[in-house]
Amino acid sequence: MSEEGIVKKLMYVNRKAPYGTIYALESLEVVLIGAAFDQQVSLAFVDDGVYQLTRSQNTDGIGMKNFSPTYAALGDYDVRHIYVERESLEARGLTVEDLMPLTYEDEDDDWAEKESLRVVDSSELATLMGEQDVVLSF
Amino acid sequence: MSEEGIVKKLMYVNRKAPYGTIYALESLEVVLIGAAFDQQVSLAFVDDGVYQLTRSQNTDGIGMKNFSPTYAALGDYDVRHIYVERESLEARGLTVEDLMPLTYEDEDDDWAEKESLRVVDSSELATLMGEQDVVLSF
Amino acid sequence: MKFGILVNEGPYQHQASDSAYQFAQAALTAGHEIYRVFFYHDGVNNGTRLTVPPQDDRNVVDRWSELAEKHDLDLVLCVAAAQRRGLLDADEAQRHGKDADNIAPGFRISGLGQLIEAAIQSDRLVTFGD
Amino acid sequence: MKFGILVNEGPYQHQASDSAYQFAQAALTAGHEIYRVFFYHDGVNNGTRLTVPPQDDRNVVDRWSELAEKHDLDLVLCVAAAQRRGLLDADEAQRHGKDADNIAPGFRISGLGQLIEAAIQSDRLVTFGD
Amino acid sequence: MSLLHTVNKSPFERNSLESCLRLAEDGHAVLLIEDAAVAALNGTAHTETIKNATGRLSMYVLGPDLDARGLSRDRVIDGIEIVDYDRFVTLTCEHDSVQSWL
Amino acid sequence: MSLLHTVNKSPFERNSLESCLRLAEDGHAVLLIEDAAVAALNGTAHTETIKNATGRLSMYVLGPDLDARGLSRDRVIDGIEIVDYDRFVTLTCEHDSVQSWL
Repeated sequence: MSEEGIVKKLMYVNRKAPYGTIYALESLEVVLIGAAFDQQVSLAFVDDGVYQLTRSQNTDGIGMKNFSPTYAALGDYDVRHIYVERESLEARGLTVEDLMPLTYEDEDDDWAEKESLRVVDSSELATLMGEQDVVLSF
Repeated sequence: MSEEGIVKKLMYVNRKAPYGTIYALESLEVVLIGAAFDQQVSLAFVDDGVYQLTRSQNTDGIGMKNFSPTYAALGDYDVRHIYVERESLEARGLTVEDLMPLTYEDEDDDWAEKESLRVVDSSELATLMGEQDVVLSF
Repeated sequence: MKFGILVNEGPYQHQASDSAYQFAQAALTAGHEIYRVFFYHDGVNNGTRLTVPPQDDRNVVDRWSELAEKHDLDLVLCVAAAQRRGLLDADEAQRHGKDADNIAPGFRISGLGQLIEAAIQSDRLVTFGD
Repeated sequence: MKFGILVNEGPYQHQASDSAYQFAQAALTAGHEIYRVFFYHDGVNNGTRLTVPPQDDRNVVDRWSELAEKHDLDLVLCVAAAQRRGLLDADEAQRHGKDADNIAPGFRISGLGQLIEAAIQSDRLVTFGD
Repeated sequence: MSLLHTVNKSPFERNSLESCLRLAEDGHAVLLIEDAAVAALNGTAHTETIKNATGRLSMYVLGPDLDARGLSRDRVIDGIEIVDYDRFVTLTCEHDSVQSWL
Repeated sequence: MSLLHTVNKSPFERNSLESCLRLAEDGHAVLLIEDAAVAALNGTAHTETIKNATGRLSMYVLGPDLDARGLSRDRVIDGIEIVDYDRFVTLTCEHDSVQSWL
């Protein structure tokens, strides 16, 4: 499903906590559909967006669907570049240990399991954002 | 239209700028309808809500209806207690001179025109809020 | 205790309607009365019968309709807010020359006075929004 | 220049749809092309033909329909977002056993792939939301 | 009179909790719901402010909203009571009025 | 590459302008639209931050959004250019990509 050979750098920026609003869930739905288009995809989690990746989400008490397991499946959709802003984590008292492990299997390296998630500081994330052809912000 | 003689202290709290969202306009619509119910009504403008009261709003360029003239008509609806938080004004570099004059005619004082709008500081507003039976927040 | 509940945002986009539903259920279970649930702003979108949510997710609209039927709740959509956003009952549709209506069972459309009345008649008004 | 426009909020509640409309008009006037306007999240609510806004206010939905007709615009509502929120065309209504549909002229319902496609095919994607 | 204030947005994203704390009187109660649950945690940039608030206000957080966001109940600031929806209802009864900071 | 960032919320209400300024690179452009127009004024609690930003970013504000909110164009911070929708379109063309801080 590449579009006449056009390959763009496409970043999804997630800045909102899950469940309070639907943006996190519907952003994920775009990412899953978008994975079929063979673009250079990355995801960034900034500000309250980092709460989307916390472990042990349990929505039984609010009667909503827990969609957090889907993040772990992103590797199967060939989404391999997931950036989390260090400053956002720190302001919230979170570390990478509080987040779900996100990995993919590298077919060029005997299907070794590798980390998709990388914590980057603001300046590195700024550089990455500045290199994008398209930024979809949720 | 008093409800079986019940008279409550009812405050409308407006915290959002106009036009970016509809809350300011639809809050005003509640106030106008509510005026028929003979309750002890007051309005508070806090945070970005103070922008609702600026003079010279002109919406020609954004193609939306300018509803700001309606605030000046609140006196005719017997809405006489309009509080603006001083700290919110100051943080935004605004003074009462930047706001529309809001008045009512006092039938107990030979229909003299009197100010409805009063600038109060946070502690006074906190006291007023604490005395309400119902707070409607927009 | 008699509660009034105000819901200011539509289904799914914001948690407001979910929180209001959980609160309403807990209040009813505790034996309290709900005088009225008033839907204002985008909250009127909770009253459409045309939603088709995913199978594995809750049905926000049906849930309200069912709660209303079970407890004889008064679910009111503000008419002015509803007209702006395309929520109509059969009468409203006819009056405005529209060829369809979309209101869900258990909801009715009425004026803002119903909100003021709920604020006056209820012991507590609890608001859920954005 | 070829533009894609993404609208993430419904009519009236947020300025997003108004800003997007003003931007689209300015782009078309300047001779640019609009590849697609995609409506996502509550943005799908811009596509209902059942709104009855006050006489003295703009009609957000009609304005889009008219702009689409004049400039042959492609206005697409995301199907998943639309189903959650109760926006249906005749086919969707039939498929899901609903007794009414509410989509406005000039809008069509399609998948999220249409958003990705717009992002790829447009020279610039401009998003308006909350 | 004593009011119950509800706040539903993260203090990292919006100013509603800040405004609530500025305008709530001593002895009032504040209940954190929905995305505001994140404000109840230790170790954040807002912890100090919230801790101070517990000295003059009764602070509560809705447990189901903590759980949904994967926020461990063990990390909740001392002095903030974790409540469920039943207790939310009781809190509204125990106070004279409810103010929602939207 | 140079990006055009758009921000549509008041910095008094939300953190989106702050995040935009943190993550926009030197030489990028920032356009304030809708409620973010209030950030363009002199004499506010955010003026100093915005003034500093004009040193490394090209800053713009949408005039029609100033006018709607009764914000006098005379009060706009020096170094912020007031633009109309036509110029908004031109700005998107002049930059390689547009990032909306929602």
